[in-house]
Amino acid sequence: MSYVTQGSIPEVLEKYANQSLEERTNCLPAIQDLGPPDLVQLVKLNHHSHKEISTFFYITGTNVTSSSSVAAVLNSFAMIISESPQLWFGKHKPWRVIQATFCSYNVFSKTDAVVTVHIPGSAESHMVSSTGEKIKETEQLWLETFISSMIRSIITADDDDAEFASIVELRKVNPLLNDESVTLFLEGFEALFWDGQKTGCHANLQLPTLLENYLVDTFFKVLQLTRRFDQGVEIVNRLIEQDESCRVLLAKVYMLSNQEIKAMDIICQGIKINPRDAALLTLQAEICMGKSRHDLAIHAATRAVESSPSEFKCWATLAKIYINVGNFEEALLTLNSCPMVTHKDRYHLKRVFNPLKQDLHLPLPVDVTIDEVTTLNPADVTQEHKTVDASLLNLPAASLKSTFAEAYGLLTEIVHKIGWEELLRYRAKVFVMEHEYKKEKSHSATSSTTLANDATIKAINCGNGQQNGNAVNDDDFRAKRLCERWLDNLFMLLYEDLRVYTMYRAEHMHLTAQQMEFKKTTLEWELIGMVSWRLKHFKEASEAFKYALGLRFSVKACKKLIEFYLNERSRMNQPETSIALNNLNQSTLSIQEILKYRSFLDINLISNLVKLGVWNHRWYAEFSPKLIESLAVVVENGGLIKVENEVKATYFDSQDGVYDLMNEVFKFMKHYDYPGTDN
Amino acid sequence: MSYVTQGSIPEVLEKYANQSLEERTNCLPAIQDLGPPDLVQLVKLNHHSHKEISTFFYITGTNVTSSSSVAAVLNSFAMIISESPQLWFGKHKPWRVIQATFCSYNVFSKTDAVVTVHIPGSAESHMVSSTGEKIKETEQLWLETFISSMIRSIITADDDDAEFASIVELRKVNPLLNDESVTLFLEGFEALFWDGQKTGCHANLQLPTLLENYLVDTFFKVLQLTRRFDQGVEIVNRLIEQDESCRVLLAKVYMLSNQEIKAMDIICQGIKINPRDAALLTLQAEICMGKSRHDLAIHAATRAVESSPSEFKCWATLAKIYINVGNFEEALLTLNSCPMVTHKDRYHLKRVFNPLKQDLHLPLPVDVTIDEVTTLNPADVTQEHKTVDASLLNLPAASLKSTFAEAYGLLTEIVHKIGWEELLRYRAKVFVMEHEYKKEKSHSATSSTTLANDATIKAINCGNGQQNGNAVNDDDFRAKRLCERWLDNLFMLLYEDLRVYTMYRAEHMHLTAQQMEFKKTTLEWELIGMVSWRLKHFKEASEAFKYALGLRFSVKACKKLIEFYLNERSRMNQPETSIALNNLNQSTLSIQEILKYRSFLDINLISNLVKLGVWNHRWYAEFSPKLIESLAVVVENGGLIKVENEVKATYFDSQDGVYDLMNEVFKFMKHYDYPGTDN
Amino acid sequence: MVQVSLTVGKLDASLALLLTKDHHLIEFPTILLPDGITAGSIVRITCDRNLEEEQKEKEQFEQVQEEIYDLFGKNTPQAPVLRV
Amino acid sequence: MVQVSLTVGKLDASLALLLTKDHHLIEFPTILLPDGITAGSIVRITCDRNLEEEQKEKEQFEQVQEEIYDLFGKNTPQAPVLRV
Repeated sequence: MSYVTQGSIPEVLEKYANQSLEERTNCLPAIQDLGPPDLVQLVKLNHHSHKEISTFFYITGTNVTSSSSVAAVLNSFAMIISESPQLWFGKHKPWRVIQATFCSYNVFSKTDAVVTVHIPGSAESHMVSSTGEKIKETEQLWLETFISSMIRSIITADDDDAEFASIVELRKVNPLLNDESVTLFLEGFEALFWDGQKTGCHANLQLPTLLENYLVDTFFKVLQLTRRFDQGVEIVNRLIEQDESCRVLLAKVYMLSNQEIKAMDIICQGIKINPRDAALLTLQAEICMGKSRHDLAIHAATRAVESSPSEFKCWATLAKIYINVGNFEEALLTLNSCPMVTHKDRYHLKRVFNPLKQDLHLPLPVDVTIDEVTTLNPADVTQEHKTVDASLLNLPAASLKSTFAEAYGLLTEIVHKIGWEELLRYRAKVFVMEHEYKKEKSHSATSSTTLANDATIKAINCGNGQQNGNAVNDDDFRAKRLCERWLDNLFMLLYEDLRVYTMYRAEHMHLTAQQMEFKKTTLEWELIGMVSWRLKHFKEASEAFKYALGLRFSVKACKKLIEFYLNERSRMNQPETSIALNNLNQSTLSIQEILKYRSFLDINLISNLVKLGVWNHRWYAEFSPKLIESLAVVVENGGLIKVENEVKATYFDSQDGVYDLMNEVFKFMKHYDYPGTDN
Repeated sequence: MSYVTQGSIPEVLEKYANQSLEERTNCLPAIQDLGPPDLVQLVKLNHHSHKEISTFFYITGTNVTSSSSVAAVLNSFAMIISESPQLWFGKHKPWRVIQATFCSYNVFSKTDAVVTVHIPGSAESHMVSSTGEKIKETEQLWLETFISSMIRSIITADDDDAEFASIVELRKVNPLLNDESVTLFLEGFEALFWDGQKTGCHANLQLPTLLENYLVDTFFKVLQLTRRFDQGVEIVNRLIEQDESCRVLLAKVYMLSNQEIKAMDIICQGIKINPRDAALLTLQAEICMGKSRHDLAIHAATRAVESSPSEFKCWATLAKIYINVGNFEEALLTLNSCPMVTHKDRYHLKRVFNPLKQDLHLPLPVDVTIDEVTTLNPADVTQEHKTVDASLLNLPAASLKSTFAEAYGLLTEIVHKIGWEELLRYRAKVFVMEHEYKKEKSHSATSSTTLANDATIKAINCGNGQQNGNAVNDDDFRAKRLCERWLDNLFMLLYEDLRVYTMYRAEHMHLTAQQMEFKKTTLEWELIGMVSWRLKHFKEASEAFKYALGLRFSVKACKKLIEFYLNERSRMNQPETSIALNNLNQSTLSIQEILKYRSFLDINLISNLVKLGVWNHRWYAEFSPKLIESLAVVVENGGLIKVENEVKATYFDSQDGVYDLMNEVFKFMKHYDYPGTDN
Repeated sequence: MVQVSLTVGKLDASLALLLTKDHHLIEFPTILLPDGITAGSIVRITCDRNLEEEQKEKEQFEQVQEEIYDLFGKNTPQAPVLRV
Repeated sequence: MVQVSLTVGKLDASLALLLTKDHHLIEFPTILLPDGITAGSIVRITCDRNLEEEQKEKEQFEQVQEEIYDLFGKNTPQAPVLRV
């Protein structure tokens, strides 16, 4: 959305003049990551009462290319607030913005850029170091500031983890609305590439590297959203000239643009030059896996692990391949060797200080509304939290992070394929069990490893329970491994998830058979959906999310349903001529049935994406790469005209602004020539 | 001292009634060690003004054997305060103590014993758990409380580290003044021995064990002070019947009572039974070392290390032997393998809360005084701290703790023997140096080890500086070790100590040659003494301490001088017929010179011990095992009558109470039949 | 080739503390110790480079790489994609 | 006796990461690796118990113990202590 209304600007009232700016300055020395989001501070004069107040809010996606471009943004905010009386804590106030300030953190040089406009009057700008000293503004520093701001905007755009306890006084703007910004970003990426480590990296990595960091992640995301792949290839080719190891970036650009053969060509070239390039080997393994050549994938992945044994990604890929080929023993052994990242938190946008609730001005944007989405009462959600079944709410697997969450995903994949009983059998086969160990009295396990617990994990359904592990021959002892403590813990979490899921399914079957009503809240359905999802019961999860949405809107359920429909959509595009209705059911669909199912998926995708867009808009977020990419899938398959008509048919006449909102996305896709936008 | 005056009871005014008791209760759940010192709380009524106040102080050494014995102690405190108007914040107040409460923490059961007497009236007592619940009093719990209190008293009696920032509102009483208490302690030790681990252990040990913990330490100290060795032997023999590993305790009792042959007999027996008993092997090594049979000592110590490779003591003993025989390469390698204890703090007595300075009532005991000691002005000491040479004050080696301090001691022993240049040469020979390492680019050192630093440590005197380590053959690389990071750090600290010491000696020589005056404060002399002491220049250290005491009294200098004289005294008792004047000077002393020197040492020991006693008394501490043991050395060698006469000659006539104070120590020694008390 | 004689000082399920004659304390994976070892045992550890195996591995690796390239890295006729 | 073939995955000054064929990741002291080893090398590690050496050690230890006992553990005439 390129237009802004008073209703789409959240504000926080400052307790004293310049509070937010002072608190920001106090934060600067301690910043260890990408820094706080950009800040807008406004000084507002009531020209009737002559009272002066100051407010602030956070923003991402502004193109912080120079002081004059920032001044223009500040002027436009000032105009919107000043142009008509603002609804301010229940009353209309004739505010006039007389001064506005913008701050943006530069992660490369650890400086803060500050632009202030006086209205009427001139703009001034300066930069400060993290210790508060004034620094001379240079073009280089402005470029770094722009790139830093772009990274923050792109990296945090669809931050699901931050849903609760997140900043509400934040506007998210699409930073890719004009070609100049994109061009400037790509130029800046190339110039600052060698400093990319300073931007940090995803929580799955121990440390940022030249080839894996937030700057590189942002580069790929920008290419994907703007489809400027050719330009990306040119840039990366220039980087390769300076450093051969950059070849992996080229392969990744080709992968993004669906040029798999070119990608593999580059990968093979690179591996010839450095047969221990773990990144290329892992990528190669993933492609082979996608082509169902697991034999070749194992070779590549094993060499990757041997080349970079302290990197989680290499091990996880190898484990994944073993799971795919059904070699669960090796899968568990490989999982057990995964080097976990224990100390890192994911980057989130953080406040510079916590405002009081009563100082928050959070207007309701009235230009775009869908009643059930826009007017969702937070009190109802809070009430559900109070009455929710505690066993559902506190499932510890739900809060797993980074490498632990990924390892858990691999474990649930195994259990989904073979069941809990079989998993326990494999576990007892490869790991030293407690009861075996007690015979070896002189030993004691070291702190990072442990003995697989005999007692605490039992069969989920007591009836099915058979004694596990007792059949193991004593002579096998030395051949077995000690289980890493974290992995042993994941088995415990898996047990708890399975217990809750099994109980829920039993209840579901019972109620369905008796044709009785479910008495669950949206939150409970959401949680049931999430545990089903973790256990890879996607169909069951999608049903739960649908129940959840049947009672009230839930952004979590909405996003998960979109993910489900997209997965189903891509399954329907598989080159195999036979597509089963779901993974478990072996009967295949006819072409007619496939067509009908696709159409069902498209309609549901569109309706959920529209709701997601309206929800984002209500919370001042006009930028969601996920929404754009998801809609692009539907457009690519069905053509833009069909999608536009679908949205129009439902929303155009109702004057609720929904079509206008979605039209901004359509325009964005047309501008960047997304496939399917030409018909 | 068995008598107490108003002047020897410090008090803290409570802000509100029972403040100290409430704060104590708050502390209980968090106690992880031997707990806070025993507490006495008094409720005092001014029978003229009818004003009521309450006060408290800490105490160690009370025999907390039962509620009635504690009640008697409380009554006697009440009587002393009530018997005449008390000088209270500048005015004489006719206080009457109407209630008194005593608390003592039981580390075995984690309970607090509380006894309250009402005056006039009855006594009542109860016990509470760490969560504040009332617990039934039992004989067992009272025994545990008594033993806990005894451990705290003995372990903390001569706590040098706590000199600054320590509790001043604390009375230290000798807990061994009557035979019944000693008997009860020995019985209690035997009964609670198997729970000894609960009492914690010295900071040099990773974890308390059955054979090494504070209970066992206290047992040995009590035996030593009361000379009840025969009873100790009986008790330990009964323990051995239950657990063979207790044999090491028997050997230690024999060592304490100077029965080295019996000790060795037990040690050899024990090693035959368990040839991997590291404690016995280490003790054996120490004895062999004392007998200058380093060849045998190395055998025993090596086996000890092989038997318990994660124990610091074993490694340190082996390193010490290598130093003694001049095998500095092996000494450094052994030192480098020492497993350090990083996480532990030494046990200190801690307040239950920090009182305000103006609420402290710290009377001056006027019954025993030596002017320079008793009336030392704390403001003068504070002033010295403000003007002190910072390079002296902040020498980091001064704050080394536990195993790091011990390892540093071994390193300074090497440097004392061979000098810095040679030490650097050995270091370059056994450890991988930075410049060697840079050739091996593919490698990187792990976090706990490091490359010996080439640049930062240079020769102390630049003139003498020769390039170290460059002569090393590249082929040696793999034969060398990586230096542990902590050891590399000790080299840095040693360099700083040596630099300061060398500067001071150069200044000293210059001033002495020019017959100029030293312009240093006592604190500066103290610090010069300490750095000299750390570097094993004891003679130079003693001179500095004498300079320090020449300007004003300093308890630190006084204690260190006592230590120095004791070491010299024991050197004069060596069986060798030839005793050198000091370690460096090779000319030997005649018998006449030895006799003269001994007499000099005795007189100086007595005079410093008297001052230490008076200082302790001024700060309400009537119990110092160090004072008793040091005086016992003089008495053993010269006879009690001579020592008594010496004290009498100087102090008897002056009515300053000094002779009475020392006479308490003489009476203690006579009571327990210390050698030399019979003549 | 490296060959050393070491004394087992301490032994737990995953790590053993071994000692050289010149007092080097080495953490060694228990899994590589033979059966029946206890604290106090003396072990001989030999470590040498296996160049033959390295060569074999290298050849196998190159062969697999060639196969992957031929299969997925060259522009060969594509399988038809289902478009309805 | 244990004999295994391992691939060197990573190598630093004190620790190497070795990998078995079945994906066991083992931390191994670099000091025990032969010269010239780099990441990617394959090594063969042999570990066996040295009973002969153990016996020799045991005998030597017992002999030293006997000597210590004879010297310092039995009541023999004492060297005179200097008392003046």
